[in-house]
Amino acid sequence: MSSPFDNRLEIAWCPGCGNFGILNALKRSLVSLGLEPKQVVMVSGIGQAAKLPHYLQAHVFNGLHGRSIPVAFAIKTVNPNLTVIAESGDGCMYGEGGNHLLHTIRRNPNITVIVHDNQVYGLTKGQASPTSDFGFRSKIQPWGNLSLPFQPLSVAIAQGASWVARAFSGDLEGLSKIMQEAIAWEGFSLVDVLQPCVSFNRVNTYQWYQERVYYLEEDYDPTDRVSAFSRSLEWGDRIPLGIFYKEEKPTYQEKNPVFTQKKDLIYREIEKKDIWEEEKSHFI
Amino acid sequence: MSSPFDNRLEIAWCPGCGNFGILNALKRSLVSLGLEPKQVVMVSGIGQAAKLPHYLQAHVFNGLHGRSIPVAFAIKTVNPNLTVIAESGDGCMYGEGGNHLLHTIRRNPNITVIVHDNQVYGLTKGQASPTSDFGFRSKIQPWGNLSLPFQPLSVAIAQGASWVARAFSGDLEGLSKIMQEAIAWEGFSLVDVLQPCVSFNRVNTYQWYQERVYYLEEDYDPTDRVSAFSRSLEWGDRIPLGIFYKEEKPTYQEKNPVFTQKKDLIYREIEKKDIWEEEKSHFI
Amino acid sequence: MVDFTLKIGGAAGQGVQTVAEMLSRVILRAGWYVFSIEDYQSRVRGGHTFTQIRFSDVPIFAAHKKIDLLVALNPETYELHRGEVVPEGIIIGMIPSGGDSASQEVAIDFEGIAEEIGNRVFANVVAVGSILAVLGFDFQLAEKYLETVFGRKGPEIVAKNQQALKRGKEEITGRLQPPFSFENLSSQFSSRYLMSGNEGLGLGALLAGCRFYSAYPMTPSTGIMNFLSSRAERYGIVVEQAEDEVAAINMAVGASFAGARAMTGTSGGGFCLMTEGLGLAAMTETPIVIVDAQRPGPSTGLPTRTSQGDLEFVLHASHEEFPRVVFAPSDAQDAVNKVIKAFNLSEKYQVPVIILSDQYLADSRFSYPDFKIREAPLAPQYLTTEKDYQRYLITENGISPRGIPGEGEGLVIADSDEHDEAGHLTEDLTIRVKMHQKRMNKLAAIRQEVGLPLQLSGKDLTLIGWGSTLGVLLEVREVLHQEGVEAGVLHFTELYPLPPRVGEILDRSPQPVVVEANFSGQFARFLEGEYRIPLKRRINKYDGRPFLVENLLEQIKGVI
Amino acid sequence: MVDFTLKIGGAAGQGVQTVAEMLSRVILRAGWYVFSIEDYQSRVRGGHTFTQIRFSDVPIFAAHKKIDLLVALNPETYELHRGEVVPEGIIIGMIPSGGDSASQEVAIDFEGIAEEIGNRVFANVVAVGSILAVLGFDFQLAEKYLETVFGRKGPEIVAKNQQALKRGKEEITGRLQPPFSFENLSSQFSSRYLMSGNEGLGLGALLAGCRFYSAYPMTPSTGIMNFLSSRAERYGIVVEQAEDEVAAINMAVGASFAGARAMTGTSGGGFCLMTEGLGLAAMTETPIVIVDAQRPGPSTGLPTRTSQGDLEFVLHASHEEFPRVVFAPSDAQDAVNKVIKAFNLSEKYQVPVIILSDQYLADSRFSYPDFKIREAPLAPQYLTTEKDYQRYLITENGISPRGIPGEGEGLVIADSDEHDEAGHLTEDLTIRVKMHQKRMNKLAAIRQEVGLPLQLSGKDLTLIGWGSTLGVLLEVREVLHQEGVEAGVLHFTELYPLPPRVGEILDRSPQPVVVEANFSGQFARFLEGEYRIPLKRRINKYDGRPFLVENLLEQIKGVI
Ligand SMILES: Cc1ncc(C[n+]2csc(CCOP(=O)(O)OP(=O)(O)O)c2C)c(N)n1
Ligand SMILES: Cc1ncc(C[n+]2csc(CCOP(=O)(O)OP(=O)(O)O)c2C)c(N)n1
Ligand code: SF4
Ligand code: SF4
Ligand SMILES: [Mg+2]
Ligand SMILES: [Mg+2]
Repeated sequence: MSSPFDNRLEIAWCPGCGNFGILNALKRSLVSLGLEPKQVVMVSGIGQAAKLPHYLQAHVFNGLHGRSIPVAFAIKTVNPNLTVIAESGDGCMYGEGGNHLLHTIRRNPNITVIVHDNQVYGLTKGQASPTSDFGFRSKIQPWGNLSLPFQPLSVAIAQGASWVARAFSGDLEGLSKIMQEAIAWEGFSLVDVLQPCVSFNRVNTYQWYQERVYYLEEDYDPTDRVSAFSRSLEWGDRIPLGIFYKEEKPTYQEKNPVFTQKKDLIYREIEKKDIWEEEKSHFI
Repeated sequence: MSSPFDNRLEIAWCPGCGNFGILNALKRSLVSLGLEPKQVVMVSGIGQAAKLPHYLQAHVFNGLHGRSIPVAFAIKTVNPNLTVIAESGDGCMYGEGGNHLLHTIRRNPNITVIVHDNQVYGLTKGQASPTSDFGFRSKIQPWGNLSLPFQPLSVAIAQGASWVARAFSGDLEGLSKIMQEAIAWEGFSLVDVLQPCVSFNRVNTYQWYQERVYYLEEDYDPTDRVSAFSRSLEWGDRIPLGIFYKEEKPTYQEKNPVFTQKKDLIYREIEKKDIWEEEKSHFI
Repeated sequence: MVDFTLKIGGAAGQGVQTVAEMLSRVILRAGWYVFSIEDYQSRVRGGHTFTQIRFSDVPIFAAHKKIDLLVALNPETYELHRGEVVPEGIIIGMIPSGGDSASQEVAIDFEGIAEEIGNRVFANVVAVGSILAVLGFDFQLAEKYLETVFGRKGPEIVAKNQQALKRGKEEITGRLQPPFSFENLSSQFSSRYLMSGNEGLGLGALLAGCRFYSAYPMTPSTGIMNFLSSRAERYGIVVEQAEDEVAAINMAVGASFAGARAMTGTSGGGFCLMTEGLGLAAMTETPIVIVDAQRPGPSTGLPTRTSQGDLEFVLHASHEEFPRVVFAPSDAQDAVNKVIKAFNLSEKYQVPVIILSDQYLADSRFSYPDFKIREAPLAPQYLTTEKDYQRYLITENGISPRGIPGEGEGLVIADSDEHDEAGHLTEDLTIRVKMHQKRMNKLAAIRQEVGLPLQLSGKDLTLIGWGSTLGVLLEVREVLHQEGVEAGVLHFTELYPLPPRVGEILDRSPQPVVVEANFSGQFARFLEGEYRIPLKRRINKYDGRPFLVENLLEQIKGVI
Repeated sequence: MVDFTLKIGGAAGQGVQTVAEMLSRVILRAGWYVFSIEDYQSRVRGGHTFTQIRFSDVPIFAAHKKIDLLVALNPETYELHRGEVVPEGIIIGMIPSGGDSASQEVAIDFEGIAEEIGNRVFANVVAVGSILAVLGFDFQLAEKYLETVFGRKGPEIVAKNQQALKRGKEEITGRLQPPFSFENLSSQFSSRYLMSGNEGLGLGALLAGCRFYSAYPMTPSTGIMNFLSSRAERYGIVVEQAEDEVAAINMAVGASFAGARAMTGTSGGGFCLMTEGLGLAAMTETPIVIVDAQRPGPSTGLPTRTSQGDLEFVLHASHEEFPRVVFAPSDAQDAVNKVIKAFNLSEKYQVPVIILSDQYLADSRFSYPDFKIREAPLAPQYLTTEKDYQRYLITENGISPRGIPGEGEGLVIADSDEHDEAGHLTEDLTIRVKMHQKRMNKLAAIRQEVGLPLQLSGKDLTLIGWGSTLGVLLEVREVLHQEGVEAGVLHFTELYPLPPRVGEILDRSPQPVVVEANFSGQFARFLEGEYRIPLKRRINKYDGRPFLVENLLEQIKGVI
């Protein structure tokens, strides 16, 4: 299935990596949403996941490890006409960038954050990531990871994120649907995507996930914060997928008086003649 | 009431500040726990709250804004005999230092984190802090704070913190009790202390808090994570105080094989003669 | 020439700055030139703080050590500063019983009087009344001032304030042989301008077309954010308080990538956290302006004091190499112009520009007979992209035409990794070499746009300085002149890259003495490295206080 | 003298490094000297990666451009590198049908053969078999190696591997007129040592008594953490993966405050995030060692390549001024010694020490006839405190006796603000001045402990370099000598503060040429600034690849 979002850059991921599923689902959802490449800005950090923006047609800001979210927030703020998606790995988003996730949720900008959650640091060759299971072994944790896993969904729900979901890169259909809804959502949306890393994560494999994942029930109510929290804790033999929580709240753009007063894109209004004339009196 | 923790440094807080209550309660709990100054290390960041360690007798590491928790973690790890308390303001702990809070919870070191939560940046003169109410006005937010407040308790519970409480600096008795239990707890404990700032927070005053705070019911069960989460969301007309959540888990020290193998304090074992003799064969 | 210095001291929270603000404004409107400095501690209430206001009938840009009038809002001020008062000087305010100063003293309980009027808040206006009376100023301007400031609070408040003013005046009448009677220099409101360094930096951004300011509060840079916030709604600027400095600079880079002129501001510790983002701006060739408002360190140091200690750090901050521009404005007016020029160079060359401020510049207030805005903001330099747009096209002058997402048909691809012309990450080492050259070569062109240092000749010695020390150097030069010493001044505000010909200028500068507010003479070392000439005579100050005219004079005499 | 270079290339994930590891070890154990470099991309599978192994009967510390034997694990390797093979060279492995190289070629499908044996994993051992056969090495050592490495996996696995080795050998037998027959230089296992730069840095920490290593993974520094983790349980070292670099350095500072020798490691981008913590260590006078493993930037740049581009940054990193030490080891053995010395100076003077590594040093493997550990770890310098202990006591030499919490009766009070002798924050400007002087004055004493650069004379020119370039400079000097040019070498590994007398040494160095792996000659500029002598002849490389002997020779001829 070819799409206007296809491009021809050589993909540097390992054959069989779960990232391919994420790339395909993303392209699919962008097409479904009727978007054109020039309307979409992909912002990423550094890591295997963070290479994704280069593998589709879109504007790209491939910035620093851990720092995609503040960049995405600012781009969306400056040009609300653009569809802005921040995506990167679990190390990038939850480790180095954890603080930005926490605080950007509070602003509720209309951006989507997609996390390739392979529970490992891929690009740096296999260290435990924030979401690695307790006991996960690596070269620098030969005794096994001593930390309990970061809880992306629970934390996002706790912080009052307006839209929170988990998906699985092995289910193209389900993943595309969730992504599509996330991108369409007016406000901050987080999609944590379970993504097998065939090179470094020998624990959380395709099979491991496949044996455990299931979708939240049809009648699950994603507007109840407490039950969303409760379900977000479920992890182990059964791992729920789907939209855990949503709550409509004013977006950053809607809250900021600058945008209610200025109608054009803010960056276009550079030439303010006579600001000095207006300002003078304050300094006399 | 004089105590071995009293010292004579001039206190640079504003008269009437809620910080005094926190200082008094802390000294009281340290005495109640039978601790001596030389057993206690106070670690802080930068801010009004962060000056506290200078106002009592203890070891002090008054480090960088936002960075008290990693320092405290390391001190405790190197010398488990010490009682290590990280304390600082809401801006310090939840703003600049948010990421350290998130990840230190995962390690579960046996330290206590006390946050002077005055819902404002005191030392820098009144900007909104992460916990400021939506709409809070300041010189740099004349239009009112656009972000929803950070949820310290909910986030800590979501991350699986082993002990989480909220207290009020206006209730010396209650605060001391909570602090005492927090410090005695084996594992990571977080105390968010509601603290009026008489100079910059005209919203969340003593009276404002006093009208709203109440203690969790006697029969409240702090071992149920979901109900702890649910209660942690309560904020507005009624604000619960007390121990929201506790769960015993192995501490960092208990998990790290270095400590199960080495019995003395690790820093004391500097002189390893013949390491090179042991190592040589690996390089031949 | 009239040259008068008054110092108002008190505890933090007592209103020293309110008194100073009102007084400066009134004196200014009476046609005088005003220069003031702020000294405060890292606390909110208590302790000790003061403002020192100097006024004159000629322009002045430096502070003196000697005080003509000391206004003590609390007794501690008297204890701490009476030694600085000249013999013919006056002290008023909270004088401990039986003050023993050699000066004329008038004990006044400003707060007591204010309470009599009905509220302690009037104490500041009482003090202003007394001060104006001591100085012999006409009260009309002060009354007018109260009307404009308190007008919207209703006539009653205005009346109370005017009463306070009068009561303050009455405390002086008869109790002091008023040695002063400064008149209004012009009969109507003059058009003198009064501006702090932080206001200048903010105003510069405003005039340059800044549309996005993200920062984390940090003294002494916070005033810039205060200023821009106060103008944000009016002019359509997004001012966002970030969760930390890392976010602040990444937001600014993102905003600029999207097309908005963006700035951030901080102090040294925050700048540390921004260094990675600085490199990001450089690698992605995204324009950005960063203010580093210096204070003494290392680390937290003295958070409310002044320093010129970050020079070498900002010259080399962030790993590896890239072109950058570093400016250090000398005063408020220069700050306005330097920030506009910073935005212009940043936009034109797609490089980060760093503005070095310091607490002395940030908080001091400078007055001007006329305010000269010499720099004009550059029109936006981004183009409307075509389909095959390449963000990092290799061009002859090293500048790749910049597109922004959404303006045109092209895709804008930026990458912090080494990249090809399209912007995609590459490991091709030939492309790497070309891209690195392309970036680095911009420096040569920028060098041509940098202004020369201010040069004033003097055969006996040359005072070399940079940034906020201009005013004191100029005044010291004049004093030396009166004493028969011909001192030249060579003062830099555009520090990096240095413009061509500076070497020659240095070569013909007699007896250079480098004056700077840091321990080891960073600027001297920088010049030594660039031009391989020894600059062994140095005056360094690192106690966190600004250079005062008398002290600097003494130090100069010590090295020549 | 034997001097042989072989290059093994393939896609990431194919096992290039496994082949290289085994081969190096076997050649080493046969009594030869080995030097190898690694070249890899920022990806996990695919793309292209190679290891280049050079061996000789005399010590060698640099890489050549010319290849004697090319081992192609995939066809791309052949395409990319056959041009580098000398005419009398050999190419084996995946040669595209009808290879057209002038060299002798033997097409071998290592993976195909491995599959015949039962599993593709044996392909690497097959390759080793073929290579050893080409070189004419005795197979005993290789068989022994397989036994030790695979022994614990059972005899069957050992047998399979030995079969693979043999099959590899058989592929050569008869198909190539073996031009080589390198013999074992000693009949039994030799005591040659083989060590990578990262292992050297880790081992140095181990020997220095490092008890706490906190870091965030970042190429090319991660190998240090891998090494220390592998030793952590055995020797009782806490190795903690931090959530970010800010946490990493703050943890290290905290650990050191509590009494443990602490280190952290990162690369440029992570070092940026550590700069604030660096200042914290300096202000609190907490010993700490930081490794910055350089790679090309700015920003993310080329994450797996080499550079010497961070020098000026680390010299000035963090705002304001404080004493620091900067070392840049030349090779693995030097790394061990430099890290020990770093810990010692850090502990003695209570200052941060920065070790500049780079990808070339980190990943290269160096061999030694004997391993010299010259530095001995200093005994712990903290004292048992008394009741009235003052952490920042002002002493004559600037060093305040250090206490740690829990050892003694005293309280240890450390502060990032300016502080008094007790450690409490102060705004007293007189104390500030004293404390700043106390800190800065330590630099003079440290300077006396810094080693002189390595000096080798040569009347025609002087090659000046620092850090990881020592090996190539030494070899180039020898080649020049053979060509009748007398080149001196002046090589620095202890960069800051520079020891006394360097100026004189420079003055008498004929025709200096500064060689470094960055764009603008940072070390040259540093020396120019310190000694005000012009160093205009510079050789700079910034394509991310290490200096190779032949290229550097050519470049030198270009500038002299
Ligand atoms: C400041 C900084 N620290 C560290 C790195 C090194 N680094 C690059 S990618 C990465 C981790 C990648 O893990 P993750 O984000 O989970 O992405 P994945 O490769 O697993 O997709 C790290 C630590 C960096 N580039 N920048
Ligand atoms: C890296 C850095 N950024 C900013 C600052 C400036 N700063 C000092 S205290 C403070 C905020 C204080 O607020 P909070 O932590 O809530 O403490 P409070 O004063 O309210 O007790 C800030 C922003 C700093 N010291 N370091
Ligand atoms: S290392 Fe893991 S995450 Fe990265 S591309 Fe390979 S399989 Fe995917
Ligand atoms: S500013 Fe607020 S928090 Fe700080 S000391 Fe004063 S009242 Fe307390
Ligand atoms: Mg990952
Ligand atoms: Mg606060």
